[in-house]
Order: sequence, then structure tokens, then C-alpha cells
Amino acid sequence: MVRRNEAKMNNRHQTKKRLSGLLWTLLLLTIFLAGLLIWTVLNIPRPLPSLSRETAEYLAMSGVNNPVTAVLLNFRGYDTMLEVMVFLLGAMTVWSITHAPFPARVANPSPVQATAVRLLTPLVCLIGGYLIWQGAYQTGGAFQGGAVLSAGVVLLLISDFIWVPRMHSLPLRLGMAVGPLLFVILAIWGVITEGSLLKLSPENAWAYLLFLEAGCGISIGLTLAAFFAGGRPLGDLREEPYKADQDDGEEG
Amino acid sequence: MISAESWIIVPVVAPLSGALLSFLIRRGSVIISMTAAALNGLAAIILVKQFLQAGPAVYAIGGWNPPLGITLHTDGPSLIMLAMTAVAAIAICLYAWGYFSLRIDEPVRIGRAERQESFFWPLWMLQLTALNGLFLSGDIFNLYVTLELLGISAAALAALSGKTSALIASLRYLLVSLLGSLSYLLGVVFIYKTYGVLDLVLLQKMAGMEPGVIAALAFMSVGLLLKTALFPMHFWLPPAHANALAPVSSILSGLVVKASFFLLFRLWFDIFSPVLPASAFSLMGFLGAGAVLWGAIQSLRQKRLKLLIAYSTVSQLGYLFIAFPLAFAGGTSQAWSTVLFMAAGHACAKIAMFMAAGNILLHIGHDRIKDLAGIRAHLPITSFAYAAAGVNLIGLPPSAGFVAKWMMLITALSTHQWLWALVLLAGSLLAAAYVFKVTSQLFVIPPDTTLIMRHRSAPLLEWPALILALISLLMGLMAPYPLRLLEIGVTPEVVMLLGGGP
Amino acid sequence: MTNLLYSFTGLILFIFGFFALIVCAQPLRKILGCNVMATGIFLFLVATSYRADAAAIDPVPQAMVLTGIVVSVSVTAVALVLATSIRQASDPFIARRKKKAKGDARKKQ
Amino acid sequence: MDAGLTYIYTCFDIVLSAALLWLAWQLLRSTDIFKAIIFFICFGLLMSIAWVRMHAPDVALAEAAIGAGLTGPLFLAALRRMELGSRKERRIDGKEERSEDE
Repeated sequence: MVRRNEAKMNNRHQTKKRLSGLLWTLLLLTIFLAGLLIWTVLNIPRPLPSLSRETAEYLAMSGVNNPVTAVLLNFRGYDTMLEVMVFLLGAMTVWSITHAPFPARVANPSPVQATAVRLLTPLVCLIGGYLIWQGAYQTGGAFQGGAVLSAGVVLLLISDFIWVPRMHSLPLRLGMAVGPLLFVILAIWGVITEGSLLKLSPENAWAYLLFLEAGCGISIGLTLAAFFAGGRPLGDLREEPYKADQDDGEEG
Repeated sequence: MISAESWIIVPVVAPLSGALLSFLIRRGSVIISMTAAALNGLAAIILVKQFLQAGPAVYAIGGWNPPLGITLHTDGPSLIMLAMTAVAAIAICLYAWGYFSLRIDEPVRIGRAERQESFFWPLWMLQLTALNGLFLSGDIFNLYVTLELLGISAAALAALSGKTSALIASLRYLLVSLLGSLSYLLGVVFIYKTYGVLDLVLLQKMAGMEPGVIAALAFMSVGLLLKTALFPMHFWLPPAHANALAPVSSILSGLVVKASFFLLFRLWFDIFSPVLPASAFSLMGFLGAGAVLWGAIQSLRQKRLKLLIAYSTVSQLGYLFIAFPLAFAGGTSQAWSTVLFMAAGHACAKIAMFMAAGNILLHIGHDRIKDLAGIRAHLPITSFAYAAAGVNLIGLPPSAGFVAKWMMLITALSTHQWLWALVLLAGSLLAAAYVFKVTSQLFVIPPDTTLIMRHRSAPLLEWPALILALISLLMGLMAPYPLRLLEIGVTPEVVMLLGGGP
Repeated sequence: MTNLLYSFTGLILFIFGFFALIVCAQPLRKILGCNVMATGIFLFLVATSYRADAAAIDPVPQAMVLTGIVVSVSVTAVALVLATSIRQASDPFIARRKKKAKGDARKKQ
Repeated sequence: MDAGLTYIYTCFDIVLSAALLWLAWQLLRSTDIFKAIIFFICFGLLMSIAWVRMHAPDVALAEAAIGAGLTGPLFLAALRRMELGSRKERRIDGKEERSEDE
């Protein structure tokens, strides 16, 4: 216990020392910034402009009833394509930096957790799937459904089922790349059939968007789980012949 | 059925699908990335040809017109940057292929080189997508997403070498670029709050002197200055660029820093030029002058070659910002030509320099400047490439740097702004100092110790550096062609019904 | 009235996050500060589109905020993994244990 | 929306904003990092209430699911991995394993 208080003491001591220094100038700076910002917000002309008129006008042609999903996937679909790529890029970066930590040598997962996982996983898939499906006409969509799906996968990761960290990375990579791949395919398909990137013909746009949303939901679910796993799946380690990677400085 | 004008989407879609495929098929990632870079080069050529015939083009994505949809623009400046990125991308792909194939059969650390290569190609292709997306996009929120994509992939590439110092530099770089993107986003929010419109062309028509616009411009400029590492905010650049792998540091120094500068220049000169006071431009000039002098002095003090080149990036960026007050006096299209010429020349020269430094590091294991004597015997092409790129940095006659500095000097003298002329000359002298500091080691001093070469020099490593150095050297000779590109209407006059139909 | 109140809250959150990002030394706190900053900007953005009757709500800011949340999650995840691997690389105790664990994993395969 | 209802709404807004600001201040000032992360999760949940109040249900769902529901555990997992080796290793069965480097 002594060691814990020590850490807390020097932490508080450290904060006190830092508070007196450059902090006061920074405090003044931020208060001045806050004043400036609030003055600007007050002077912005009152009838705040909004694009709700245009969205309502073309909502019928976008294939979905929920205006937010329409803006997200159809009117500004190019934004979402890049943004799903940012998500996959995050997973690539996490995988390129380190490998997933080795599963803790725990005796056996407590039976309560094991049965809870067995019960919850199908329920999570059901709710996630419904949220993705519901995105077209109500609140919901690929991101929210994908987040719920990822909660299920994280549950599997926590409960230390032996096969989860040992999985080879190809199925995971395919699952993660499904959303962006569908986006790129739809984009090119839009150019071929309708003459403009990501342009969907109004009558069967709802089918394209539903298909696209399901793909994005799955890839977001797996990517968020990869963030939680914190590194490359251990299945990849078999490919790299193990050699103590000592850090000899003059790296290229 | 695929209309000719849909070539504009190839610079974004080709590297994007290249990144996805090379992420899935690890064995074929080199060939996939090569084809994506070649396709990108082809698209750049065709877009320039279309631009010369038909002038600026606007492409509404998904068929939705601006206030609601996003548009891609091709006008003079974005095409020059697109062409520069295409040329640099092909050279970097070739160099990286040679670099990784050489390092994989290196006995020291099996496994690390394979991991780096298997993740280098998708990350590099995503970075190329972000660069092309940023040069073409005409929507300020879309520019935020491309800036974010650029920031994360740059930090990921910087962290690829796995050393602890690289990881620390990459975390600092990521946090700084996140802070920059968030303040840029706050600027976007202010603009949306005042005008309710996100498209650049519509904004240009509406831009007026309102408190919301001033706050937006302030935040956007601070965010972009952070990402461009201008003088007071350059602390994160040298460690990130020096500790990265050779192909990665050439990408970071040559291309990534230019993208946020290009966005800043477009905002200040194309969209919000009526709103900005003269004092803002001279503030940029002073910061640029500080960057030029401080960067040059710092790079003179460096012991390691890669740190020297990283600090020279900081100083060369300063020149781009000195062009702000000069352009404010000279006139917009003339400003674009000086700045873009300097940026393109610097990109080729800096990439060639970092490739040369990477070759030296790969072949003799260290890059301490004082022990470089006698390299020219073993790596003649690399030494010549380094010297040719140095010529461009100093700004000697045939190179692009000379043409840009010459135009700046003329504008400075004609508009009686002596300070900037003085800073330009002092900067060139300092640049000459830190280039000769290295070339004297390479060429003049006789080799005293017998250098142990770790392996014979591979052609794929040396020739891309030489070609890029020669391009930056001879770019001055073919100066009139890019300038003609800028004379054709700066921004497209597009008839736009507010809330236009599909 | 609601627009102004939530706009001010969003701006003050932005300034809190900015302040924390500069002052705090631990990387974990800096990343927390970034998240608070991002949430502040999104609150400021959606406060623009608030209307009393639900029909005239403008969906574009909501789409922008969704994109922003997803982007800030991926940046946070990357920053956390970087901070963790820096911490583990620079800590002798973890490095030794990691090599031993990697050795056992190799033997088990 | 008669006057009574708008009055209630304004009170609710003021209380919610005050709570958000207090949580953010506590989040950044508290010394123990574990406490800060718990504050962050509460902050995320309160934010999703704010989104619902501003008629933005999609964002409320996303904020609750991703902002509080996943970023919080990400921070906790990172904290655990960082602390795992340095000060002490909390074994699952609770025995304190002696760590050499202190």
C-alpha cells in the first residue's frame, strides 16, 4: 500500500509544481479565447441557415426515409467512403505497430461468464442486425449497428476462448474490408451505369444502400473489436519466423 | 457509356482500391501498388490534356449539385500538385520496392522487414488517396476527412520502423495533426453556422467580412499551420521525419507537408482573399522568414544526415510562406506560379535527398556526416543525386528553386519590400552552407577509413533518386508550360442555381 | 435560447480539451483531452441545427457529427496503441516478460 | 409548447450543461487516471442525453454505443496494459505479484 500512496503523493506534488508555472499565462490565454468565441457566436446572424429544405426535396429520390442516413450514404456518400477508409486505416495502423497481447494464463473462464457469453452473442447479433436494418427508415444505421456487433466480439475476446486470439488474420481482414470494398464497387458501378461516381438509380437505390449498410456494419464491428484487441492477431505470428528483435539503433 | 470527364475520379479510386487489395492480398501488394501508381500517373496526364482543351471542370459526385452534394474541381493549381504527386508516387513505389527487397534478405532481423513491407503498401496507397482527394475536393468538410486520413496514415508510416524513438515521434505527430484537424473542423463549423453552405465555389461568392468568417479563418489557418509545421510549431517534424524508414521520410517531407500548405494557400488566395487584411499576410511573411533562418541554422548544427535534411524541410517551407506578402502585392495568379513552382521543385529535390540518405544508411549502417567520406567510390549515382538535389535547394540557375526565387525577388524588389529580398538571399546562402557541408564530405575529402559495404548497390535504389533530382534540376528549363496552366481561368465560373436539380 | 446555451457549452468543452492537451504530461490524458475537444466541437455544430419543431431539423450537421465521432474513435485507438507500445518498449520489466511469453507461445505452436 | 413546458426545458438545459461542464472539469483535473476514465464514460453518457435533447437520435445512439460504450473500455484496456508490468501485476486471483523494478 505504501508504494501506491507514494505514487499519488508525487503525482499531486508534481501537479502543484506545474500549476504555478506557465499555467497562469495559459489560463489567461484560454479565458481570452473563450471571450472572443462567445462574442463571435453572439454576433452570428440569427436566422441560422440550414439545408433541411434541400434534403427534404430530394429525400424521395435517395431510396431511404431517414434523412440522416440519406445524407450520410447518398448525398454525401463520398465523405462516408473516405471515412470508412479512415476506420480501416486505424485498424491497419494498430496491426502494424504491435501484435495482440498474449492471452493471460487464466485457469479457466468462470462458468458464469461462459454461459453469459453463449446467451448474449446471438442476442447481440440480432440487435446489431436490426439496428443496421432499421437505419433506412428510423434512427440507426451502419455505425450504431456495427458498434453493437463489436460489443459482442469484444465479449468473446474478454472471455478468453482459446480459438479467438489464435485466429489466422485473413478471415478477419476480409471481414474488415467488406464495407470499404462494397463502397468502391458501388462507386465504380455508379460510374458505369449512371455516369457519375456513387450515383444510384432512384428506384433500386434502397437495395444498394441496404446492402452497403450491412457490409459497413460488419466491417465497423470487426474493426472496433480489432481496436480493442490492440494488435495483430497471433495467427499472424506463425508467418514471421521468430527472432529476438533487438533494437540496434541504425534502423534504415 | 463511361464519359471522358470521369477520368477525374481515377486519382482517388485507383489508389483506394489499390490499398484495399494490397491489404487483403499481401503477396501481390507490390504489383497492385505499382499498377495503382501507374494508373494515377496516366490519369494525371489525361486530366492535364483535358484541362488544356476545355478549361476547369467540375464533377458533381453522385449527381447531386453543390449545396447538398460534393464536387471535385480541376483547376490550374490542383493539376500541378496532382502531376507532382503522380511523378513522386511512381518514383517512391520503385524505390520502396528496391528498398524492401534488399532489406528482407538482410540477415539481421528476419520478420521485421516482412511486417514493415506488408503494411507499408496499403498505408502508402491510402496516403496517395488522401493527397489526391485533398487536391481535387471542392467541399470544406470533405477536406477535413482527407486531412484526417492524411494525418493518421502519415503517423502510421512514421511508426512503421518500430524503434522506440520513432514511436514517440509518431505519437507526438499524431496528436499534433489531430489538434490541427480539430481546429480546422471548428473553422468549418463556424462557416457552416454563418453561411449554411459547405461548397468552396458557393463560399467564394458569399465570402464577406463577418465575425463568423474571421473566427473560422483564424481557426482553419492555425490548424493548417500546425500541420504544415511552420516555424514556431515545427517541433514535431524533425524527429518524425528523421526516425522513419527511408521511403517514408521522403513521402512525409516531400508530399504530406505540401498538401496542408496547398489547402491553406487556396483558402487565403482563392476563397477568402477579400476578407483578409494586409497585416495577416505580413504576419505569415515574418513566420516564414523565421522558419527559413531558424531551419537553416538548425540544419547546419546537425550531426546526422537525415536530421539535417529534415531541418532543411522546415527552412524550405519558410520560403513558401514568404510568398504570402509578396503575392498580396503582386497578384493572385502570379503568386500561385511562384509558390507552386517552389513546392514542386522542393518535393522532387527533397524526395531525392531522403532516398540518397536512405541508400547511404542502408549501405554503411550509419548516417553520421563526418564519416561519409569516400562514399562516392561505392555509391556514385547516389552522391550525384544528392548534389543535384542540393542545387535545387540552394536555387542555382537551371533548377526550379532558382525560377521560384527569381520570381519572388522580382516581386519583392518591384514592390519595394526589401526585407523579404534580404531574407531570400540570406536563406539561399545558409542553404548553400548546409548542402556543401555534406557534399564536401561526399566529394572533396579523400576517404581515410576503408568503408565496409554491407551489400552491393541495387539499381532500383539509386536510379529513382537520380531521375527525381534531374527532374527538379531541369524543371527550370521547361518553366513556361506549368505557368501557362495557371493562366487558364483560376476558378471555374459554373452557373449554379441555388439548390440546383440533379 | 437553447442554441446559444449548448453552443457555449460546446465551446467551453473545446477550450477544456485544448487546455488539457497542452498542460497534461501523460499521453493518456492528452488523448482524453482530444476526445473532450472533439465532443465540444460536435455539440457546437449540432446546436446550430436545433429547431423547436422536430420537422425542420437539418440532417447535414448530424451526418457530419457521425463522421466526426467515427474518425475520433479511430484516432483515439491508434494513439492508445502507440502510447501502450511506447510504455511497454521503455519498461525493462515488461520487455523481459514479453520475450519470455513470446518464447512460450512459440514453443506451444 | 406553452410557457410552462419551455420553462422546464430551459431548466433541464441549464442543469445538463452544468453537469457536462462539471464532468469535463473533473475529468481533466482528477489526479488518478482511473477516476478520469470513469468520469469520461459518464461524460459520454450525459452527452448522449444532450443529443436526444437536441432532436438528434442517430447521434445519441452513436455517442452512447461508440463514444461511451467503446472508447471507455479502450482506455481501460490501455491503462491495464500500461500498468500490467510496471507497478504491480494484478493477477486474476488477486494475489499481488512482486514487481522487481520499484
